[in-house]
Amino acid sequence: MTDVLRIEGLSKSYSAKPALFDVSLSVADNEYVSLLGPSGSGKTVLLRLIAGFEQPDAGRILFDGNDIASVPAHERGIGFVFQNFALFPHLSVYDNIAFGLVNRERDPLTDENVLRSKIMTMVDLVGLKGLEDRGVHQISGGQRQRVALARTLVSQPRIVLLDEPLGALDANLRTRMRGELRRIRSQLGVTFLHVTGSETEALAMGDRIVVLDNGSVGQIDTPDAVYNRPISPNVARYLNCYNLFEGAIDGNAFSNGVHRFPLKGALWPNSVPAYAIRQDLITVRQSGVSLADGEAGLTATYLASEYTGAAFMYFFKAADGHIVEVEGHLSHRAPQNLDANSTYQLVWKADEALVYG
Amino acid sequence: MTTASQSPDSINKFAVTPHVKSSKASYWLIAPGVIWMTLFLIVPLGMMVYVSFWTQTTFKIEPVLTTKSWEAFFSSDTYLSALWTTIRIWLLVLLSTFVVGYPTALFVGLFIKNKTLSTALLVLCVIPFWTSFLIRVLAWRPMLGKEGAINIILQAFHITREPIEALLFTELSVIIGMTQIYCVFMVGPIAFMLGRIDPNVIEAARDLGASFSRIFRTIILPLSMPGVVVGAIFVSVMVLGEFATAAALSGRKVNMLGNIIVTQVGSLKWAFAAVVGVILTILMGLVVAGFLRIVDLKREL
Amino acid sequence: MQTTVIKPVLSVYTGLFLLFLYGPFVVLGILSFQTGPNGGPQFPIIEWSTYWYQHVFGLTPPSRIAPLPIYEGLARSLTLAFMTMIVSTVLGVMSAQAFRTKFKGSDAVFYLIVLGMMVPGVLVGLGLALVANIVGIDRTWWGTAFVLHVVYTFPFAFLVMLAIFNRFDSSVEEAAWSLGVSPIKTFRKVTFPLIFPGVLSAMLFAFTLSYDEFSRTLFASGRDLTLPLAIYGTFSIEIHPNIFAFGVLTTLFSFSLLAVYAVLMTASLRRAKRVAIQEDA
Amino acid sequence: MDHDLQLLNVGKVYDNGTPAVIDFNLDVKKGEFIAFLGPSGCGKTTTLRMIAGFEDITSGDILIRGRRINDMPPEKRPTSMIFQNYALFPHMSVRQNVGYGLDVKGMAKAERDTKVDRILDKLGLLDIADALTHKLSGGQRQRIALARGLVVEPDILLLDEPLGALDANLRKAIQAELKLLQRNLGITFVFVTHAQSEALTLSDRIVVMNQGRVEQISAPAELYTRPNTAFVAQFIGRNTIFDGTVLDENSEQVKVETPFGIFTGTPNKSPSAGRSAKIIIPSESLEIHPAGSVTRDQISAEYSGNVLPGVMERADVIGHLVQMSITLVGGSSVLLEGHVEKYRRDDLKPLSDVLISWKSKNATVISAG
Repeated sequence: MTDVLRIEGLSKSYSAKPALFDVSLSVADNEYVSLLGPSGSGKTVLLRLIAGFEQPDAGRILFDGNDIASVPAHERGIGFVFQNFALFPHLSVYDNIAFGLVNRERDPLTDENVLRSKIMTMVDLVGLKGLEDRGVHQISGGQRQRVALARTLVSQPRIVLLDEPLGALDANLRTRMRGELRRIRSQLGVTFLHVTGSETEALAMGDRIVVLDNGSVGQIDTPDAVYNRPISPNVARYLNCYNLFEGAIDGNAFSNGVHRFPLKGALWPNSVPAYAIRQDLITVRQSGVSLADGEAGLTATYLASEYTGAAFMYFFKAADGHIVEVEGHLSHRAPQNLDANSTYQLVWKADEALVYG
Repeated sequence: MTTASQSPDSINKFAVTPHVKSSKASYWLIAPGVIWMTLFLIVPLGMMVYVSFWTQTTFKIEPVLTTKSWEAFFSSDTYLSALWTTIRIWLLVLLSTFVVGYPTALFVGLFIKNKTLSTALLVLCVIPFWTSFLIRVLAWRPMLGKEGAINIILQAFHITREPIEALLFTELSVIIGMTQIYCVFMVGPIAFMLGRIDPNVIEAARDLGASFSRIFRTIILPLSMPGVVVGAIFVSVMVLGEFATAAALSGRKVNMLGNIIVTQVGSLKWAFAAVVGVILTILMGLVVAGFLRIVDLKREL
Repeated sequence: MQTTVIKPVLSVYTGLFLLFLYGPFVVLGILSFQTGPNGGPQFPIIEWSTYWYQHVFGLTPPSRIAPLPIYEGLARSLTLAFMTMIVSTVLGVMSAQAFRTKFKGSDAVFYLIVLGMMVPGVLVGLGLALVANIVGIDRTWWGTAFVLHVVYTFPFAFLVMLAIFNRFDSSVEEAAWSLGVSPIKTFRKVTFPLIFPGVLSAMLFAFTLSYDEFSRTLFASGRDLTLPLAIYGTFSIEIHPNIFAFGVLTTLFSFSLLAVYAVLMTASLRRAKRVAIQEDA
Repeated sequence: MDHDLQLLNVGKVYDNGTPAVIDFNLDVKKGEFIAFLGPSGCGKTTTLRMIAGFEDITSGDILIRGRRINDMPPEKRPTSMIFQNYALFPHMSVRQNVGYGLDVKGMAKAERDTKVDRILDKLGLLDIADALTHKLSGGQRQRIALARGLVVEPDILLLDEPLGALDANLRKAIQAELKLLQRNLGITFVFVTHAQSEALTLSDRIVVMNQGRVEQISAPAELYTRPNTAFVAQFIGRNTIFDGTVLDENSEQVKVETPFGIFTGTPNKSPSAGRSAKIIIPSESLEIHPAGSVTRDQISAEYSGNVLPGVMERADVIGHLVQMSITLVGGSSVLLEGHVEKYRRDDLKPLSDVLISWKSKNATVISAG
């Protein structure tokens, strides 16, 4: 696989406040890369720099091997899908999709028949058949999303940047569009760089995930690797599914003064020591039962539960005041009857925890 | 369960996405406007200040610097009284346009929920502007005269026995005329600001137990203040520079600074007209600057 | 809210307010049908007639009352308003477009432009007359008066366009660029169609203001009078109902201009909704 | 009085004749957290606004603590409303906003300040008490609105999509705060939302509305596992629904004949034999078995005949969950969701033949129609 896009040492700040610092990454041909970051991590800035809507302070953006940092946006040949879709409100669905082909600077398409067939193929692909003549205010949010996609894809860019493309859709639609987006991409073989603030979306969609951490790259890896082995406590935090403890390595255990967890397995190098255990790997037992070999755990007071449908979440308060979250899924665990303000033993396998230090 | 991190990011999203086109383009785009305004606005005003210090002879001015014209202004009762008249009429018209216009603005901007109807009412207020300003002024003469419409109606309903002569060719007639001509400039901005008040804000105040008079005092009036100020700027600017209404409706009895300038120019007393012009400019500058301190005009757009 | 009481009271008030606004016009309209040439511009109506309308068009036998010197004035005023409209709208759009990016000195420039509508006509009129006198150029309605009209109307056009751009979602422009469309073509194909209703409003503003302007024109134009100056000229002599008749006629004329604007505006809005209408059909 | 809020046959018809809310009945106990859940336009916000007094009631009665309030203006009602856009007073500081309701009551300054400070402290707003509200973040504005509504000590707090304007990460955090706050205060909350996860997470009971009608009023777990209507089954969770006819019935199990076979499920609002019915199976109750490892008969015996052949279309691992799409014989597809530990990698191979099954107790049978 060749790299379509290569970013080297990209930095950008706004009035002395750094938004991106020394970001390097590469995106291969026909790859789906999702870019995960909490709000304020600089993910949208990165996308806008690649698209050419803004200029970097330092660094190189290589597209097909050429540095495009000084090329104006309209000459880059990079597609962009906006969070708010940014459809042309004065044009019909058909004209929105045709806009780029007809008006672009480089070899605009003038043959009506070729144009029509290209657009109709795209309309079919994104599932907008029969809506071509509608105004863009006469279609639903999901359909607008499809128009935005079709408009970009019809000019066959090598790479498409998507800025939280599903952010404006409601939850049910979002799940459905996730599948659609992947289907359309794989059918066209185009490269996607998809920015999202939702870990679920990033994990579901990317061949690889780039996690942005305060303007720098936190981790780049497959979804599986990022999810199971986040490289730093911060990356673990952004995944929203780890209980994190700060503390120090003390002999063969990790300790924060109140709790001690035995160490097993490798240590991840990190400047700030931390202990992370995934919420769904914890089991809840009656207190008083001692831990088996290879187990780690703590006693905690049960506070409340949350029921989110197929999954449920228990909240406990540990002795150090830490709120520990335990997640279960109806498919493999039945909900337990827990008494509020009673103490329980939370247990996990010591080798399933991630230790940073 | 973490406490909500205070993330201002959702607000700053716009701050992070400014338009980056080179500001060089901006300078090219703005240059013609700036040049135009400099040549035809700043230079003439500067010239006016300069000429006010020239020497005035009977029919000419000469570029010999002197403060004679200034001294003449400040030692003449006629001119000083014109200054006071201008200030007095300005304040009275400002007050009356506000008092007359606010309830209408309140009705149109806040009470009419139907957008078509409120637009229609505003259009109805604006329609008179498609008649020449001078004819609008003139139309007050048959209204206010001794045998004018108002006196006829008052007598027909036996409200007054004798015609009221004070209606025309007095300061009152000037103020009535100006109020009618300029009150729409008050109604428009106020109605606009009132229309922008989120109805939920008023509902929230009600929900907390506030009566209408309290809501008006604590919510509606403060929130419409920018509109009042913008309206006041419009009205002030126009009234302070007025001369036609005063001339037409007072029978040249009421002289504002504008009237003085017209007269002086008519008799080719350029330096003297320039002095009055500079004084009027200063007055205007003080008034507008004062209003702009209350409201940031740029932010209200 | 005791809307049950306040709303009716305010609606009655608004009715009275409209009466106050329109009262003089009604009177003016009535008196324009005064008999002539001996009927005066006041009540009572001696006899209803259309004499003064005929007088305006020069269809009455000559009398001691001179016809209004308006025809050339009207032509000049329309030409002047048209020129002003074009120039100030172009300047307004350009400047507002410039203001979309923050640039150094933008605050000063903003107030410089707004100053144009703030400074009373007598003052700029006087100032420019002085400049013209000293530099030694003739004052004309198409020269000195024209530039002052633009000084006056350009700020209005600028503010209208600024308000339009403030509500303009610029991501549609970025979308066009990312589709390979050049910035200039993007402006033509995307930005301009979307701001066009605003441009129309700016044009209407500029035209109306210029058409009716007279305090600037009074000092800055030379011997050739524009329409408002011609009317102003009649102030100093005795008033006859012919000026009322003329007022009624100009009002009607203004309404026809307004109708043209309304038609243009509807057409431009309809173009935006064109697809919607196809859908309904 | 145990009942804080009662809605008795409440109806609302707009001036143009369209019904907005039809025959709404609800009994809310003191301290309950109630959610009105439904798609936009279902009448949930209208109902909330009728309780607050901003909308007239066409028919029926609303009672707060036993007192009929139909004709009481909103400023007199013992309710506080939190608006979706917060509706903060833009020209006032945080402290002035929160103190407004107390000022209106004519409370003495000292007492007012104490109360305001106490609630600001409770919601973590003391640091920004003197800031103007438009400069603050969404989360802060949301809490100011809460403080303003709570400081007047209403009997009932009405919340109109209070989390709708927040971004996803913040929403999760505030959700938890809101729940704890409600528990601590013991005030009745009535909450409007269109997001099922919000309703499920926060409330004691959920009122699901559709087209002006109440579809179901249940606790979250019951609503999720035992939907009363097809609308609820489609709106909440990810359910597979088969249409069929009831073959026989007893109180425990119902047999339904569908185009895919004869299945059993647990009856809810049990339809009688011969009537058309729907059988509803939640995605996480579905099991997969790779074809070849077991026979259909073996599974059929274990799962009371609830088994179907299909082809694995796609399996996505999302964190610790697997979402699968399985195509059935007729071409329709079924969604499955399960914890990743339940499956071997080989089970998830695309285009492999699988059998899917479910336990009768996990499927719900409702009357169709």
